[in-house]
Amino acid sequence: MNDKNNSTKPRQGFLPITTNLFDRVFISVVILVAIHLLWMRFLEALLPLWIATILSLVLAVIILKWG
Amino acid sequence: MQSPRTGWGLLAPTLIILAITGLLPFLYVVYVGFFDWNPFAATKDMVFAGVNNYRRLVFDNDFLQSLGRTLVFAVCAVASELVLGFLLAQTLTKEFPGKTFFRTVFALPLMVAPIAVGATWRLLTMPGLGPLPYYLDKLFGLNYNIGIFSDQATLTLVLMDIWHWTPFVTLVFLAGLISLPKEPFEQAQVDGANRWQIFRYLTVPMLMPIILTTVFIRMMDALRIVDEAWMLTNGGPGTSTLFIGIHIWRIVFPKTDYGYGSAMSLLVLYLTIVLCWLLFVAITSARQHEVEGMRG
Amino acid sequence: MSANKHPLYAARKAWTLVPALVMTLAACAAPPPAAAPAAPAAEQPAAPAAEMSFWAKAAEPYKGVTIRGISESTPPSNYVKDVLAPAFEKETGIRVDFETTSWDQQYDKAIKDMEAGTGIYDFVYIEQDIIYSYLKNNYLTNLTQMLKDKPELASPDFDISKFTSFINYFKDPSTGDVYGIPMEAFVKVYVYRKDLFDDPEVQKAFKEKTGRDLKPATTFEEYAEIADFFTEWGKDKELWGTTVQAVTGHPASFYEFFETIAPSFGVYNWGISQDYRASVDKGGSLNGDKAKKALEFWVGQLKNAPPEATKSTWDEVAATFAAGRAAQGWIYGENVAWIASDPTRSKVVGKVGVALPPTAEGVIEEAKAGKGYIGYYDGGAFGIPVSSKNKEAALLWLQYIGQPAVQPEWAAKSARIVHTDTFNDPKVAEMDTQTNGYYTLLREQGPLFAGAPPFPFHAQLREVIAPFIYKAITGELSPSDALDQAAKAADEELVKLGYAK
Amino acid sequence: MRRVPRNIGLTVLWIGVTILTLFPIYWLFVISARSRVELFEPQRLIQTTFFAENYIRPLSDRTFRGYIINSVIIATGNALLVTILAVAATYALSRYRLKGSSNIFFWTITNRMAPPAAFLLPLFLLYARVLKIGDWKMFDTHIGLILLYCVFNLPFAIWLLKSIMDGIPIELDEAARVDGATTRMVLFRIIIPLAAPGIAITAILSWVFAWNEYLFAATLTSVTARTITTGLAEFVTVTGTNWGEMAAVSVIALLPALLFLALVQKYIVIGLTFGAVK
Repeated sequence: MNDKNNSTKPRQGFLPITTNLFDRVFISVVILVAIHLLWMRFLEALLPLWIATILSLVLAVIILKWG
Repeated sequence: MQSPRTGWGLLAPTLIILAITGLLPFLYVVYVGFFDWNPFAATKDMVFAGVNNYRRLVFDNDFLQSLGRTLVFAVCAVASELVLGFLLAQTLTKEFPGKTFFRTVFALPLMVAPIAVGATWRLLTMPGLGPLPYYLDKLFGLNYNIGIFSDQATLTLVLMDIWHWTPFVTLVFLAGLISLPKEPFEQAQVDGANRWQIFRYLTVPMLMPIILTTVFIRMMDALRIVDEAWMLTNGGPGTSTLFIGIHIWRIVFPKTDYGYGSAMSLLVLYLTIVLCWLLFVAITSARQHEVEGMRG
Repeated sequence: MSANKHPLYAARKAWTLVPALVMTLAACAAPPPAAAPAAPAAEQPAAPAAEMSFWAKAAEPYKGVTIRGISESTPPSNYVKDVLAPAFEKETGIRVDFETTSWDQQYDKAIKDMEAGTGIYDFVYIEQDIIYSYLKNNYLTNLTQMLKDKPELASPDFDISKFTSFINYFKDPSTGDVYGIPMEAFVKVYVYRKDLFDDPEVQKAFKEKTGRDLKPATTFEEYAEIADFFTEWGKDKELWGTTVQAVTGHPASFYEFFETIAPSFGVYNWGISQDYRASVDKGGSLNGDKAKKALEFWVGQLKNAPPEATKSTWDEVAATFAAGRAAQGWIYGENVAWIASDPTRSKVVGKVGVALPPTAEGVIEEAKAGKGYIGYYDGGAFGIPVSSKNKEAALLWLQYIGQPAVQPEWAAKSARIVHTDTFNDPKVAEMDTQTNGYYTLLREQGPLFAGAPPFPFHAQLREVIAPFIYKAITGELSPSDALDQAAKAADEELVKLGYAK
Repeated sequence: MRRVPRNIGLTVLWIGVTILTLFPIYWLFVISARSRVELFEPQRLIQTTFFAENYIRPLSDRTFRGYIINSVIIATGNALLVTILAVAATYALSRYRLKGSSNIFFWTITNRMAPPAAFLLPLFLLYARVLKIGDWKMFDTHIGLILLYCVFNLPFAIWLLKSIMDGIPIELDEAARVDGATTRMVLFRIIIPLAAPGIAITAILSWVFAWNEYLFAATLTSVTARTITTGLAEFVTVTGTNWGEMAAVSVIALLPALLFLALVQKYIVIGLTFGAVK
């Protein structure tokens, strides 16, 4: 096997399970959606939605890199 | 190890068909979910609405309640099916007169179309027409009317689902039980373990992957129940059995609120996928556990 | 371990069973060749020779064309499918593929087709209540215009003026042009058990109890009194005082309330005002006193109805009455005929009385003055979607089913009347006697009834209001609260849809 | 010593279970044998009369026989297609180290999860407007439904067959390969024979699911490819649900499935056993 990209290989990061790249993208998307929904329900009256977007994107990067 | 190209080749037709019939409509639904679109509104065109549909959704009590009662229904039904299925599967591992016959007949409900299941149960439970209300009243003096009492209607739906799907769960469990290795059980008996201990420390852990897989496949189907419930209760009495599948149906069909209905569908799909993904992860790690346990 | 010794190797036989099974099945299911001759040929309506040549001549260019239509599976539709379509094909060479399906499916599919402009259907069933939605979206072909534009397609025998007033519902109010050819029409009437009402003993018992003579109710007080009496009297006879079409989860209960009960209490057009407002403080009357009184009355009658009432759509209500389980009730006219005449489906053949529904004070006068109505005039028509690719052939077909020659037989088979002349037909007169005057009532009192209000948002608003009616039925909300909340929700929806400012 | 009475107890228990299982189906049959005037007789559990018209009318109706034939074609076509695709796919997922194969596996399964109502509009557009060649549309064709049913049957089949494939020792493949067998030979000589019971179960369950499907068939067919389950809905009309005929058609629709069940009951558990091991 000559994988060009190592990230598709399963690995153990700070997430409790072994993940590969797809898993981490999937988890990021799930969290992104969840944050937005909860934000709209509970926080949007106080803070605009784009804060949620930035927050979840940051989180996504963290997960993709170190998850 | 063979070349991945052959592997992809074998996989390709499946992926193509699912992409056309699954992914393409999904993308379209995602797209529509961002629009206000009802052909019978004053303006029949699609109007871009950003995340407004979702904003409405998280505050929509009808939707949230519907979600809640679907979850309650699915958990009740699947849990009962698991317990019943397990007990019945246990009995089927033993020999007794007529076993093959019973096992065959038992699988019958699996073969009935969901819409016919709903119709059958409706005939069974319809006040004035069905034997169930009649005999419950005659024998126990019980006023059974699923057109009036919401808890009875929910219970009837759970019973119907149990009737329809317990055979499936039983057969899967039976298959699992048969294929368990004999040695650990014999060893445990030699060691003087009682039945409960054997069940708790041997059977359950060894069956875990199967239990989880069954929960997985059953939850997935129970959460999107439509045909049976539609036929049996129409979501009534009141709105007490208006499961999410029927709720979406109402929004998309008679109300023709395509945008909102699409957003709602997606949110439900999202929740189902997350739930099933958690189960999936649990299954995978349970299997790994098992493999390691065998090796160790 | 070698493959052959695998314990499951023997089970391989299962695999070989599958194709064998499939073949067996296919053999079982296949129809015997040429087993089904065109049975309806014998029932073909006899048309004069001159007309036959018109159909054949006009259809010449469209020979071999297949037109496709969709409708609800009702007796009138099934008659079209089984009798008229084959007859038409025989005369013209135009094939009619007619899909009959359930009520919600036919809506859904026709709307999808017309909205997307796919042109699958060349004619669609238009129920009276949906026509305004279709017209708003320009789904339908203007038939008057088309007949004018293509005189060679106009049958000399087809005449709009021969239709009953029901055809007015399928005209564009502003131009008077026709968009649909009526194929069924009924009114929802008050039915009662004539045998019980005429029974001297029952009459005596009623007189003793109430001090009044037992006769069909004309007011709601009388109706309730009769219902109370029969519920009490029929306790051990499987008989109740009234039917109530009170299924929850299905629009049938919404319709019984808003199309039959509310109007006869004087609440018209669902209580929605001219400028599309529902609640009283905005100018509507959905939660007005009259509406609340009506809902209270109707829900109150549940105690006099058989236990299946809260699971009853229009189907079960008719079945209940046909089974002799109710002394009186409101029944859609298309059911009255079979309840009164078909012994394989009904236990009350010859025992059915038909009358105008009871009304609140002043409502009849308002209806006669054209300011109101006392119940529902229902029915449907066939129209041609703008997206159809075979409009000419479809136009011929619609005229074919609208011609006088086919009407009497069709009316006798499925209890629907759309031509004024059909009332005079001997077959219909005979049915009229059997139903104790349903057809006379339809003919003479028809104008007192009305179709659904001209809303382009019919189904949309119904779905918003209906859950509150369901909750009033189950007792979750009091009638008053239910209507207050319904009015509020209706107002919000109308704003959201963009109809109310 | 206790064994004999206890197992008799099991028989008694199963007699009870069987009665509970069969009663709703029995009642369906009872209703199918009743005329409309007999409907409101809940106290009569034993049906002595038989109102044959409920069966004769739909069976003598050409369109209805057509529905049955359509159902047979579609269910069979779909079951065969799904089985072939699933065998190939699960073999690939099980034997080749494909990038992200567990993700692909999960994705295929998610296709079964969607609440169908909202997806009918895009499917309708797809079938009526996009997938067409000249005048021919995918709408209202057998092939259309055969392909569409893959959406819910393929995930199920892949789920079932994947564990069966995993359960077949890889050493068998490798030994054959050493002897010079090609992929096709491995598949046909080793994998398919060994997985046969599981494959049969997959095919049968797919067939049953396809036979029973209602919503897609109702929306995406019109005249030529309508199936028997959509025919059931035709009995719910304004002039009275024709419960008798509806029940009769339900009974008729149940028969082929029953036949299947009787013929293959032996293999059901064996088939699932394989799948359940891992």
